[in-house]
Amino acid sequence: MRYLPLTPDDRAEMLARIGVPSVDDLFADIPAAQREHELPRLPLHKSEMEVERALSRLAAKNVPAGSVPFFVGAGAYRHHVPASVDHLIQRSEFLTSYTPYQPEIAQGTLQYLFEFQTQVAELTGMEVANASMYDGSTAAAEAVLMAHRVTKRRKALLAGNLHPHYRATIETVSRYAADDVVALAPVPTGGEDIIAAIDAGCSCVVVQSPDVFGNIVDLKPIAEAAHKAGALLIAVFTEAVSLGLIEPPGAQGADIVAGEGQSIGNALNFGGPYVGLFATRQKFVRQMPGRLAGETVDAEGRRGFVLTLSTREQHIRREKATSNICTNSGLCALAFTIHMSLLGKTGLTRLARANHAAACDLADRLAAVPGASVLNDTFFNEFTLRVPDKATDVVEKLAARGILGGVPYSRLAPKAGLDDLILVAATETTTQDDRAAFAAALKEVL
Amino acid sequence: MRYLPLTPDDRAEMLARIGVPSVDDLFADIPAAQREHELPRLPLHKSEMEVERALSRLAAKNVPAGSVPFFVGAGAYRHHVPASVDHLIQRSEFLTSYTPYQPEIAQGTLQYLFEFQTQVAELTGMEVANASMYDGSTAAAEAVLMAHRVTKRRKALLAGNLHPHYRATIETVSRYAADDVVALAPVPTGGEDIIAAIDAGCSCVVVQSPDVFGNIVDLKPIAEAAHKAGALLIAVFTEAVSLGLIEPPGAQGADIVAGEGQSIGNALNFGGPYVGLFATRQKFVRQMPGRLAGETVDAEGRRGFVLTLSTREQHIRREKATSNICTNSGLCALAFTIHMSLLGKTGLTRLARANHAAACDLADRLAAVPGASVLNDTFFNEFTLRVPDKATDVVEKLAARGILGGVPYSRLAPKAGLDDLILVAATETTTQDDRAAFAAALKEVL
Amino acid sequence: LEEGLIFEIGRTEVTGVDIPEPAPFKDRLGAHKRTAPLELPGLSEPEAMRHYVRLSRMNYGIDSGLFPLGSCTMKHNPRLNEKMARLPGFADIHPLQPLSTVTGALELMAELSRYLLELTGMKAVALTPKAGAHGELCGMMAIKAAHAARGEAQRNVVLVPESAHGTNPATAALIGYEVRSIPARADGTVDPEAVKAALGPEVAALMLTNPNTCGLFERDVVAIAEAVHQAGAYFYSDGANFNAILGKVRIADLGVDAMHINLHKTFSTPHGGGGPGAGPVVLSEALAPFAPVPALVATADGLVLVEDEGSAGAEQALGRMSAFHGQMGMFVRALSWMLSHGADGMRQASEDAVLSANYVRACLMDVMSAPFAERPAMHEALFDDAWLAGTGISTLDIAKALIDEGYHPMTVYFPLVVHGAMLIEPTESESKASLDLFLSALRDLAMAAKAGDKERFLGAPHYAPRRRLDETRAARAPVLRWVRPEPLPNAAE
Amino acid sequence: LEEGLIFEIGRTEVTGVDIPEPAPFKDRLGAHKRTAPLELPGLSEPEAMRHYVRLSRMNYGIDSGLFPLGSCTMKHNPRLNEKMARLPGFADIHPLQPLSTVTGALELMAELSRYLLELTGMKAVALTPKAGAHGELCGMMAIKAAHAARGEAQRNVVLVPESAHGTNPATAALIGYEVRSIPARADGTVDPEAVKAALGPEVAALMLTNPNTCGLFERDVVAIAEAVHQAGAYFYSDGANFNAILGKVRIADLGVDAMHINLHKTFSTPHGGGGPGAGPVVLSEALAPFAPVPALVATADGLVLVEDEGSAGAEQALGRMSAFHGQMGMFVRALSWMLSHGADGMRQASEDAVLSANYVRACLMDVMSAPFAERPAMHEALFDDAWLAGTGISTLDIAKALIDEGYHPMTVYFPLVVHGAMLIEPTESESKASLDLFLSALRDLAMAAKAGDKERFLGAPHYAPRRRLDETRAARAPVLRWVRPEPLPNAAE
Repeated sequence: MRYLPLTPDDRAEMLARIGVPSVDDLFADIPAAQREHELPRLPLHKSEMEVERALSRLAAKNVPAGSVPFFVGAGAYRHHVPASVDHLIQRSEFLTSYTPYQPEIAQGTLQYLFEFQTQVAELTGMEVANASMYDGSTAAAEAVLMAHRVTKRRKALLAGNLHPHYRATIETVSRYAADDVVALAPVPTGGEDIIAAIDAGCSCVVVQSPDVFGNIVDLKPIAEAAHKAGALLIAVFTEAVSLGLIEPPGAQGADIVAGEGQSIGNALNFGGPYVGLFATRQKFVRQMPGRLAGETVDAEGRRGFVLTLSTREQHIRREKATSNICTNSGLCALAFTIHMSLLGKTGLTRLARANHAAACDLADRLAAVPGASVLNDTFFNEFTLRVPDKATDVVEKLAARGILGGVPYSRLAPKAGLDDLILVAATETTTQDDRAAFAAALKEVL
Repeated sequence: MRYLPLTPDDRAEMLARIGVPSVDDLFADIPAAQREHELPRLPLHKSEMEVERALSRLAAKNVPAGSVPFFVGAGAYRHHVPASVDHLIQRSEFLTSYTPYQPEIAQGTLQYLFEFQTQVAELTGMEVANASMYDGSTAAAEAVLMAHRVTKRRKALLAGNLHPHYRATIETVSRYAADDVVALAPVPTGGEDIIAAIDAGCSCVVVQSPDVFGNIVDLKPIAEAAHKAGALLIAVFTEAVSLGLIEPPGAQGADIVAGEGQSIGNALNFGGPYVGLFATRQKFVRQMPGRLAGETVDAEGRRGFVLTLSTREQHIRREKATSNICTNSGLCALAFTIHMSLLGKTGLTRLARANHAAACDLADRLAAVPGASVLNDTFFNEFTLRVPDKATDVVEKLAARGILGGVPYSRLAPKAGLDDLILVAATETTTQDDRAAFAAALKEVL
Repeated sequence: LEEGLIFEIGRTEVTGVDIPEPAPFKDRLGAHKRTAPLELPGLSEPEAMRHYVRLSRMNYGIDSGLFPLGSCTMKHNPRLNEKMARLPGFADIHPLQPLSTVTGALELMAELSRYLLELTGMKAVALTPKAGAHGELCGMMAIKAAHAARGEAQRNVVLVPESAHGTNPATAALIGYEVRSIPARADGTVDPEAVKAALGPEVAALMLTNPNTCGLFERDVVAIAEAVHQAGAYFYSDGANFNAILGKVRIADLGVDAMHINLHKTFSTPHGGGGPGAGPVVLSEALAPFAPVPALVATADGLVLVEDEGSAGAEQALGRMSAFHGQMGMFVRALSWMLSHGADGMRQASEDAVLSANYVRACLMDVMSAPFAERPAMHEALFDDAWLAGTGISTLDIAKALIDEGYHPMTVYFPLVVHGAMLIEPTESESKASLDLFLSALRDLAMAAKAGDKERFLGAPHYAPRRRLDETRAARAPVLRWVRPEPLPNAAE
Repeated sequence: LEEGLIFEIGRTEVTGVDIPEPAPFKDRLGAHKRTAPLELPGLSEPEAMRHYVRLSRMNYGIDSGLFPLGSCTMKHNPRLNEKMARLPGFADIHPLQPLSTVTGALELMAELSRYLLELTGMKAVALTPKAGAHGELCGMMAIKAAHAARGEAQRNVVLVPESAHGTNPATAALIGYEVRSIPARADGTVDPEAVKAALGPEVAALMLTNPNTCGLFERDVVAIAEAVHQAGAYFYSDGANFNAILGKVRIADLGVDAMHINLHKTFSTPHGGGGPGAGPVVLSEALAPFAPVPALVATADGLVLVEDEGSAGAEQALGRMSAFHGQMGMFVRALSWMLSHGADGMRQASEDAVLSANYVRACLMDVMSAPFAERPAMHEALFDDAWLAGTGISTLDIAKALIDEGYHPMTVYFPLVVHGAMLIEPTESESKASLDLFLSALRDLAMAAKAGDKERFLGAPHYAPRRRLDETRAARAPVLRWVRPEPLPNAAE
């Protein structure tokens, strides 16, 4: 077997050194009645060529985004990732390293995490950020738990236009932790009145902007109202690129920002792995979940980086930890930080502009299709289309015409009674031809 | 422009330091009448995404070997290359390094070249090998020039079953160097009598085995006859994998071996880059063309490697060099040596066996098609099929049925009058289904 | 050459990405245009390439050398798996595109599930958890949901052995359980009697790592599981050490109700400097109905992805762990590893891992001290610091000195139950020659330590990109981000 | 840790490739089965990965740092190009599959040709030469063929300036030309009068590198070309230094008849430790008919690949340079680079390359000695060793000391026309900050050398994977391959 270096001779020598006659003796502590003496009922080992064939066959059954006009978003976005990003994250020293517990031989990882933290803080307009979370939704759930710790309250208020899967993720963990969640009803056209629902029991208000329907939300008044009630504002975003053009939550009074970083540097991957971004104020740093890279010096006084504040973490504090998190999204964070380093302010702004331009053009084209209407006053690269039929049917019909035309809101929230809405995204990867094809197909379908 | 780090400010500062007002002043030595003041009439710079789109569109117009039943060989062979090979050759320190002129910081390149040389020598059964040539055909041409230098004669005798493109490559350089070439006529069924043509004017006899028709040639008597006449035997091969199963030229008396190494570790690449293998006897080493890595020690006595015997080379000896070669195929040699290290004797033997088995099965299937016949008594993974129609038509008809069924010999040698022969190759990458599909399609076509 | 931070070498006006400027258009940003500063430096592509290549060269990975980090299962990461995960049919599909356009992805998830269930003998698998700790959370939620469904919501205690991974108590606490610790017996394993004594109507579950963190198989696991079940509790098994028993025992046969599987350990998806991982959870018949959404259900019409809690096929679902379907990228890599190894290769892998760990222990027993060595080790060899007594050299010093020998250190000070623990996990990926070189380096260090060569240890590492780093200083006044230095008042130039 | 040779760490019974055993079959090998030994060691995949990763870490590439190797144009190698070259539609097509199945490949070659012709103003391009020297050979053969076709086969002399690359005389000699050297004038360029004096009815061609190897543009090139043509000879231009003038002048306007283009220099296909390269040759109207086969010809039916000498479209072809169509992998990378840069980016690239070289020279003039500095440099800055006089330190020592500063040395002792030459080519890929760091390191060395700090130089490099290597020993008794050491007579164990 190509991955196993030991030969039969090696094994015999090693057994002799250990002093047991057979490898089975090493498994003697497994009760005999339960020990398996047969191989698992699975196929035997395969050559690389055979594995490649088998998996390629499965891959070929899927329709890759790049092969069709593609407008699916709702929390994950297709962007062009420079080839150098994927090349660099595959460097052996990045790919095959572990969590940097031995900082002297992990300065590469630690320095890029420090750079990543700074970028995320800068992008979100916050003071500090951690070294990444699993994804945006779990980051949001952790943000709620953190708000409970900070405020010593246990009720979260969720905006109705929060992505329904984020809402479900928060609700699930809250339910088992016996915390309260109040979730408002969605308002596709935006402008929901969340301030009215804030009360003195709230630990936090969770608001997404751009929201799941694409509307850009003014967070400032919400932050003020929350603060007045002694609650924190948790700002959520699912499209990191949007922050290149729109006012960041940090500048609007957010206390915690939890977002999805997949857009920068990471592929769609059918939903994972992604990278959760998490930022907050300096004063809350010891309540923050997740790993942190911090600056220090070595014995010779040279600048270096270490994992720090690990006394918050489970491997030290066990049941008193701020979170049970151990693994993060290191490699996805690396992809994010490389792509972001390539972009810089100039590139990110241009990228965001290209996205917004594509979405504006698409919105105009689709709004011109008889029967269809665009609900949004404001949006970044995604908006909501109202269709006269069931959204799921329209999307299926478009798919049959080779257009992946967006996400029916009802797929995310089947019980919301909003069956005629499609969330439609356009990024820099959509061409004018793609957009024209979408409009033409929509016309046929409606 | 993403690849150009200088900013307008940088440029201004640098010009100031140099002391000229504009960059055009630096080009003052180009005669004004000839200097271009306009941009070339070519499109302006493009984003990575646009370039990727443009080139992908071209790539999509080709039919990749892996997408169809594929039996094309005749000097280049499709084998499975382990993913680790391509990963490793893309390591920055390999990919972006130069010829190892500074050995202290190029031990990686030098050590793998030393390993490569040893592997090639071992594979071919020769004493020494160089650090690679451009490809098999240019290696063969260099072998002829070297034989002239060694024997001080200037006539090469080429077997009729030498690959016609190799023959043309040798003839071309010989013609301009005013050397003689005698090339015999092809004998598709093998068994040509080259010994009769050897005379005392010959510097070398060039014989390919397996030959272009796939026949395995007994080199021993040819070597003896050549040596008796004071000539060298140059053994050529185009399929390195064959040497895992068949007697190597070194064991049969060859003086120089020149072969194509593409089969191991390298993709088809529409003909290049490939890697020429070149091996000879120890006593001829100072007449050998190309780079050589040699073992030595450093100032602390540690083993190390350097480029050596460079006094043969053009950058030292100029017009008295043994060859004008400067660039080699370093990265392709690296791919070869990594793949060969993974294979080892055990893997290479198994790989060769899998190839031979596939070809035997295919030959039996095709020979059973009415009208078709296999000419070979012996072969490795390629053989010659005689068809009742023009081979070019048959191959085109097969292609129209989605089968890439081999190479018409007449495409290689249009004037040979052998229009009904197809060279057919099968490797470990052809499946039983592929082979059955070929036989079925051939039956339809004939 | 020291490598600066991107904030020091990059400039906001530079970019390494060309993006065509769109035609003029009317924006729809309303009053929300960014006015906040955006101090993100850019690097041209050549600068970026060099920066990250240089950073990488300050790192150590499996490809650099032996990585004997106990409990972390740092095994070879085949590049085939990386290639497969990057096929556009896997990497370039969206979690929310129509299911009719992702049937291959669903099949892959089903195939991965089939392998995991066959290898564990369990009834169901939840693929969505994004890491081991997330899997634990999922499993423990399923247990809580099951108790609630049985009307036993009062069960609020979880038993956790002293030697457990920190994630176990942290997870239990996160969802409101009280954690009660179970001491180990002298031989390093859990005493079934101690478990029995701790069980009661308030106990919801036992969380047990098996093989445990001392590298031993819990030989009384069957009796323990029976006791747990008899008390009406569930048996959660921490699967971090699954690599030792892959193909050697089906955990269902041991009475396990839930176990997470770290695809990035046992099934070799790369650790990537701290993730991403994937932590699918296998569930027993009792817990299967409580698996979270989205869940893959085989129906007469083929595979269906049930995305919504409460809908058919997910009536009792515990809820949703995250936004989408889990770590698809890791699923592809793990399945690629499984197909490559096959039934024979997987079993051989665990045998080789265990053989190598025992070999390590056997070769070091005479110079170091190994607790619990009367029993065979599983996939890791545990040492304590008794052998260092009186030398003035600590476990940490040994670890740092190993860096100077060209190796990544073993896990140190874990498990907590052993003083100055050193936990060595060689995995199945090392050749005997590689193990022997490592062993000789470690033996050499052990001799030197005993001989009192303190400078070699206390000052180590000497030959790493950095000398020992001041962690206390980092924690005292945390500097967690770069801040532009104030310009010097007199900086006229 | 020292890294052994594969012959020391591998074993013939080990393999890192799984290959299914075929069903039993009757072989067709006749009497030719291999009986010779085959001592090829195998490595399991984890061993191989580690071996080559470790070897790579003993190397220096552009991605590691500045690579100022004069005459070699070590510029950034974009990874996009690597990705494009690996598209199955380019990497997985066979040179001999039916032309109807490779129309995209032919289009790509046509597009590359179009770019090369537009940038040079020439009439035709032969894509097949596999490297610069191979391109020279092709161009000189075309010249020989043209003379022969004109009935002037007696022309058997080629003029080559002293400062030429070694490949020039070697190439000319290879096809039977006598090489006659032209001395340079005091300012480092070729004197048209010297050329005129050397011309005659026996002269076939002048081979001139322009910009020349002293880093200067041959400002009298037009006069030289006219003289060459007037004498009935052809003007071959060595294109190794094309990077300096890309988009700044069309070489056809200078009177060039043939020039090879190193795609791996100007167009950034990676050097890969010595290759592969690619050396297409552009030809003037006079030489165009003599281009070798295979040749791409545009016809009314589209692109046709003429594969055979003497057939329509290749009646006067000079022959065939190699088995197939050239370095397709390099064509893709080069075109990708060209499309990325565009007309504006290519011109900017050459301007930046020249600007950077002049900046380097300007910043070092005061501490080192630069010959010919009265003229602007092109893309490289030349220094000699006059400034080292009396220090006991040589050009080589400076180079080796630069290694200790973390840099790859410049080209040394070339061109031969300058004593102790140091040739620095920064290319357009370096930021100003990177250049400044390099310049400060070099200035620092220059000061130290003048201050007489000999140990720093004579023993250098101190911090490389190896100290200075004994090249004499290597050449005296060459060890070119590994040989299994004889077992020691008393090696009972």
